[in-house]
Amino acid sequence: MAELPDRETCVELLSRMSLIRRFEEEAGRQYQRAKAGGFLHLAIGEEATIVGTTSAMRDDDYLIGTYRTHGHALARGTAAESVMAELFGKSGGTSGGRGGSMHIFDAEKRFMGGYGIVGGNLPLAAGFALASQYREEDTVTVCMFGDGASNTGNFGETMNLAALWSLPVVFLVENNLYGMGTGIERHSAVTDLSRKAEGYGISGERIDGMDVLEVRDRVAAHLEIVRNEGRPTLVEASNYRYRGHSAADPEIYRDKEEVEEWRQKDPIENFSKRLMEDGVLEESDIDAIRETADEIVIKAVEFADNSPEPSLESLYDELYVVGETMGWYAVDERSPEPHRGEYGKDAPALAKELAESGAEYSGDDEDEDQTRPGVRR
Amino acid sequence: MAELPDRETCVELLSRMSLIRRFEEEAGRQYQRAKAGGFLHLAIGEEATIVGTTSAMRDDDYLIGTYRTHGHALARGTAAESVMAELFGKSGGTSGGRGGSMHIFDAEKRFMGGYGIVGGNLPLAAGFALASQYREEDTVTVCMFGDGASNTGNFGETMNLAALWSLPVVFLVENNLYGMGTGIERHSAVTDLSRKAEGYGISGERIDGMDVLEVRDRVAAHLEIVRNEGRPTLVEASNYRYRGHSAADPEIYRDKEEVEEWRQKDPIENFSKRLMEDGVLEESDIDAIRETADEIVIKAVEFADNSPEPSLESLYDELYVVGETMGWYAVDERSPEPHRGEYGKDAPALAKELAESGAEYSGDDEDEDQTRPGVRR
Amino acid sequence: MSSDSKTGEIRMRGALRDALAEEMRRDENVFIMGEDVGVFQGAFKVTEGLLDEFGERRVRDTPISENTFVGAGVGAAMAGLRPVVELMTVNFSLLALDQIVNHAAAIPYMFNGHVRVPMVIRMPGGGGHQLGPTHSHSFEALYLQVPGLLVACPTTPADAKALLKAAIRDDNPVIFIEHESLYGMKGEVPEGDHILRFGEAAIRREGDDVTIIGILKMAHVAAGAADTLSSEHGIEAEVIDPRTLRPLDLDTILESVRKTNRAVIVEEGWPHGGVGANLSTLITEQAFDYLDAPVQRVTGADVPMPYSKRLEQAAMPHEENVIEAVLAATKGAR
Amino acid sequence: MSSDSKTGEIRMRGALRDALAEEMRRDENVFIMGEDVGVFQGAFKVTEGLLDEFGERRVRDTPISENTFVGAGVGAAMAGLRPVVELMTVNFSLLALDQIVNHAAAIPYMFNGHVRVPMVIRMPGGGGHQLGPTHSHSFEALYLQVPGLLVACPTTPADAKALLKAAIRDDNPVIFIEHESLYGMKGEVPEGDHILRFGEAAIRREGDDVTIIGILKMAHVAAGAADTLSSEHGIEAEVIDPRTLRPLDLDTILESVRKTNRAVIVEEGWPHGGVGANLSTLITEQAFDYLDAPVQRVTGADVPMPYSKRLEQAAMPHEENVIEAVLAATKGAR
Ligand SMILES: Cc1ncc(C[n+]2csc(CCOP(=O)(O)OP(=O)(O)O)c2C)c(N)n1
Ligand SMILES: Cc1ncc(C[n+]2csc(CCOP(=O)(O)OP(=O)(O)O)c2C)c(N)n1
Ligand SMILES: [Mg+2]
Ligand SMILES: [Mg+2]
Repeated sequence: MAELPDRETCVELLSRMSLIRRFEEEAGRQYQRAKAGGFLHLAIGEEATIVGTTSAMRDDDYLIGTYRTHGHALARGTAAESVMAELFGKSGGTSGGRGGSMHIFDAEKRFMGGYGIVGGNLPLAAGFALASQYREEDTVTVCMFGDGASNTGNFGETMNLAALWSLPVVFLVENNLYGMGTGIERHSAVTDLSRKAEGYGISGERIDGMDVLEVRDRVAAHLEIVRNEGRPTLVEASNYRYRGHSAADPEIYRDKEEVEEWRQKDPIENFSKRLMEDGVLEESDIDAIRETADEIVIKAVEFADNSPEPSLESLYDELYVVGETMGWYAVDERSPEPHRGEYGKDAPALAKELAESGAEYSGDDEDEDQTRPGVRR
Repeated sequence: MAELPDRETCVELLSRMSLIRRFEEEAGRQYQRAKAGGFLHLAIGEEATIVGTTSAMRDDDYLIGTYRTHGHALARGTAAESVMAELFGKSGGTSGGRGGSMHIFDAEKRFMGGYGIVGGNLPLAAGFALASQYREEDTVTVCMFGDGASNTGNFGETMNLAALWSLPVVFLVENNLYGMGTGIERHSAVTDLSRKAEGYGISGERIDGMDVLEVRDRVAAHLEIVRNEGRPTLVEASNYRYRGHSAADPEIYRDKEEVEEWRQKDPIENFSKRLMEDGVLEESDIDAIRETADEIVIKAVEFADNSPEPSLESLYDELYVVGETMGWYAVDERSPEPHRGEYGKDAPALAKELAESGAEYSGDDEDEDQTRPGVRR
Repeated sequence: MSSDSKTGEIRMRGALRDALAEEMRRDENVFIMGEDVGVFQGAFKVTEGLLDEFGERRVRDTPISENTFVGAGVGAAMAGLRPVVELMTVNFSLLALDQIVNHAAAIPYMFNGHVRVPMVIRMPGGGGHQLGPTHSHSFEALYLQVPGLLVACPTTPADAKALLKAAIRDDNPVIFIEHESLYGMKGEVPEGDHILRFGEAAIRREGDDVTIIGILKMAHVAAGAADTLSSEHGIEAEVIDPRTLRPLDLDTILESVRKTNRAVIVEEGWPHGGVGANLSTLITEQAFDYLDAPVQRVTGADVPMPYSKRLEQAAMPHEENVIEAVLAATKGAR
Repeated sequence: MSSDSKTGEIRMRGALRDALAEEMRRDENVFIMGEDVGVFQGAFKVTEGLLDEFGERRVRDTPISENTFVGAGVGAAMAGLRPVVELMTVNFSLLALDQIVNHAAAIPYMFNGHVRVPMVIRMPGGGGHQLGPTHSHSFEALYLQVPGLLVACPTTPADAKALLKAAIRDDNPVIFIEHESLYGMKGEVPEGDHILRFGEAAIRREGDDVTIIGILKMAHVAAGAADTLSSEHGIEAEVIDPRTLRPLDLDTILESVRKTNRAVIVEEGWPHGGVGANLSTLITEQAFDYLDAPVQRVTGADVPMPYSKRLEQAAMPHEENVIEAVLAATKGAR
């Protein structure tokens, strides 16, 4: 069992995890109310992996993740308000509402983004690391991805490239045992993912992704190796998501017992317990931390609620940089003018129905006769 | 050292290797004369890997290769005439001149093709094997690819899929130390390719790809494992190509000495020597084998020379099967009518220039003023 | 088979499922693979129940390895099976494009017909559910370019079923594009084993004033606009649904345009080089003298699809846009 | 720098090389990566000598991992470098399309301009060298569809150099398409540091009778046909080279068409949904009343490119095809 760090650090770790937990629960609630749209992939249960990792990183290290990265941004220090506003599709969001839940981004915190394409972030991570190496900086990139992503072509290609070029990356697999509804034994020939890059010359280590201290210690060790020896490593953090793959997941692919078992390993509860057992914190401290998280999240919702919608006129903004080398960019005349549509009319109903329709990507309306559905809004 | 098989088999092995060698040399010559166009990737030096492998296969096993597969087709029993005619782009070619050197195909011999996209053949191999498994046949697929191909995303994806589904494939890396002009230490983090699929659960074996008997024995053993245990394996045959990557390769990336060293391991000469030393064949037998190869190849050139050009009218043939489910297919009116152009006018000059221009894909004319090149033919 | 089958009307996803199930029962060589098609019952529930009926041999969950499982489908097809491969959405098909274009489409031609690739690649696409820039693409225009492929884009449950059955029996590689917003749409599906040939457009509504051609969800937007045009503007639109883009039933379209002298094309994809650009060109080339006005296009906006509901709606075509385009096309006429 | 630099006229490949070298000297953040760009000196010798001058840090041979090294370029660009990534040919770019479309093109927009992707992806394409169905694609039409990308297709050494320099300095992701048959073409290249802005077409020849627009190698076929049309048919064609397809200088094209009242577009790619279809539509939409005849297109044949020299030539457009199309377009006029 990893040793406890100083009190301040312990409080920080617990606070971050609590914030993520609280944020995710609230995001789920707001999604049910159709304030947030699209997909919502929650990381509840995976907080120790996230926070343990970021707490070991330097501010100037790069972090990149998947579509399940509200927590990663929060852990990195992005304001809960901006993340929530992004989920609400508001102009105060991290990407002004352009990206949504799957595409959170905060360059200032060197959180280089969440990405909707499974495995798509691995080559990007190699690129950040290449930039560090190229500029002879000692910054390290941490690239987090799922067990399912380890089956993508990008995994093998990127491992080889990173090892070949000695790129400073810690590849961190968040092995939560499932890629959507497919269990790891049904998607990966080798289920010990820490070994999966061996053929590419990257050895790995499996760690307990439910134990924030172990994650912190081991990731720190890996960052150290990478930073000093200038070669990539692989960490497999085994953890679990308590919720469905996305907010709309009937979870027919796993037993309630399995979920229960993993709930016993809850990263926040267990860490809290240990802190109390070891006399670092008292019950009241923990309550205070929880309350702080609560306040932050409530404020975040308030902020997101009040943040203005992006203006219709902004539709084409930021698509291109127009400058010396490209003097103009004409919006094609055939492109629809920003269309007000019947915006907002039945938004909550639609999102709710989406959430309830019981399939990740299911987007139909089971209650509505759609012989001629016309425009769905 | 592997034991010698019976005389007949020895003759067969030597004959096939000699035929390939002779065929490839002639193909090179015909390419210089611009009878063959496009790229020409010769397998001279790699004959033992090819013949050793095919001689261990059953007729109903599937073989698939790369763009360097004249020899693979010949080893599988495809007539030299059809292969040469394909290089000549003639209607008597394996694909009626449609595919050319990089895309030889002979379904009858279960040679499932050469493919121009590096790594593109790996998923196809998984598909053939899946068909065998699906139909509960005990046929095995042998998938041959290069060291360079082991860096493609397809490699990792296919290894995982094959291992996960226990597909009956022998993956055989022809490691000739280079992917085009890039040496293996410069392209692959792990240079022992037999280990490269370990992370996917496929163990491998490195064999001497210059020794036809070792290849034959070891591939036979792997076929056995795959056929009986229904799981994929990996074989790395280390060999060498004596010629450039393609017919137009200045070979600035390697020393003459290295080539010389490998020439000492010539698969045909060494096997011939051994057969003579062991008293299986006499010098005259070997001469006879060489002469037979010579005759076959000369006939092949004759055949290819005399084989008619595909007719202009055949341009759209075989693009689609028109049948019950698709009643018609209209060639778009904008498509050019088959165009006689100035066909043949300066074909030899162009091809020669291509061959001499010193780069794999180089297609320009160093002698011609091309300020306005117009149509190049 | 489908849970909807007793109601007379069934949903698009049920119709697709019925097509799959019926073809799998008919032909042992037909099988399904894709991500989460089995245990999870399909990301959009199109394959619901199929694992139970047909077992793991014929309903295969794949790892997230798009290029490889599509390529394995190509190989299996070359070896005589008839795979139906599902890509979870069209967005991820970019990862498999090498196997689709350089392999599936090219192989029959480059091997001179000595081998065929009888496979179907199903993939839902389109926007409208706030899935943002990586999950909302419409790639019909990309696929219709490629010789060697067939491209279907069904818009009703009946068509979806009949076209999918045709696709499975066809010996060419078929790109079968579904629209995520249409899975829940209900419609009559005739009993029995119906096949719809590729290359036969449907005239959804007759009219003399203008021809409106809509693809996928936009077929329905077009139909809605036509109703409004009739009731509010006295304009009678002929509404055509091409149903397949390769082959394309240009004859039916041209016949209509020669009658109406005006055409409007509605698609969800990007404006540059889109389905509309292709159709507009083909119509103009072949019916130039019949056109009283340039063909009008209504397309999605020239941006990666934004997540924000407001911006997303702004980026997608609506009935109002179609009506506006029709009014522009018919201006001189009234 | 280039071996041609003393002759006054230099070849396209030398001009490209000069652009790369000059930009690398100018800006330490510019670097090159791709398969065989270093030790092998480039598959087409465009990068010849660069490894010697700039070393392994800035001239990087990559493994055959298209999606990953393009993606690494995207990442490096996001982190502030200016990568020039070479894909050995456009055919292999299908393997990298996910990084190009779902990442490079989408990232600046989806992250609301908080990050940019200043990178260039160079790739030669086209047919004519008997490389067969997997090695002869023309994908201009595919790339021009995608919002977020710029697309260049230079046709002369001078333009190639000036456009590549612009591309490297531009803050948007640029698809830079070269044609394999043009690398050896010679031409004057002005001394000094010239930049050609994206979105400015060139009028290669003036004429009143018809506007011919040709892309890449077909720009030259168009020019050749124009000469013949003048000398043998008394038809004076205005020849326009768009030079970039995104942004597209439609104004210059429209101005010409409003004068000539006729247009012919020549491209090597497939006919369905091609560059020609897009241009034809844009021209017709915006100059309908000026057109005396439908816009004509000359395209490659609707087949995967066959290997046989005879069939390959049959599948590609030639001057004769352009002349025929112009005669068809100008029929009524004479
Ligand atoms: C290339 C690609 N294929 C498929 C999908 C659909 N999809 C989204 S998440 C997911 C599962 C990913 O599993 P894993 O990598 O384990 O991450 P987790 O969701 O468990 O965090 C799939 C298949 C996608 N987004 N991208
Ligand atoms: C996907 C792809 N990328 C690049 C190329 C260009 N190319 C052709 S052969 C080759 C080298 C392949 O090396 P290897 O796999 O070792 O095979 P070998 O030529 O040595 O037999 C390259 C890069 C290609 N054909 N396909
Ligand atoms: Mg997972
Ligand atoms: Mg090699």
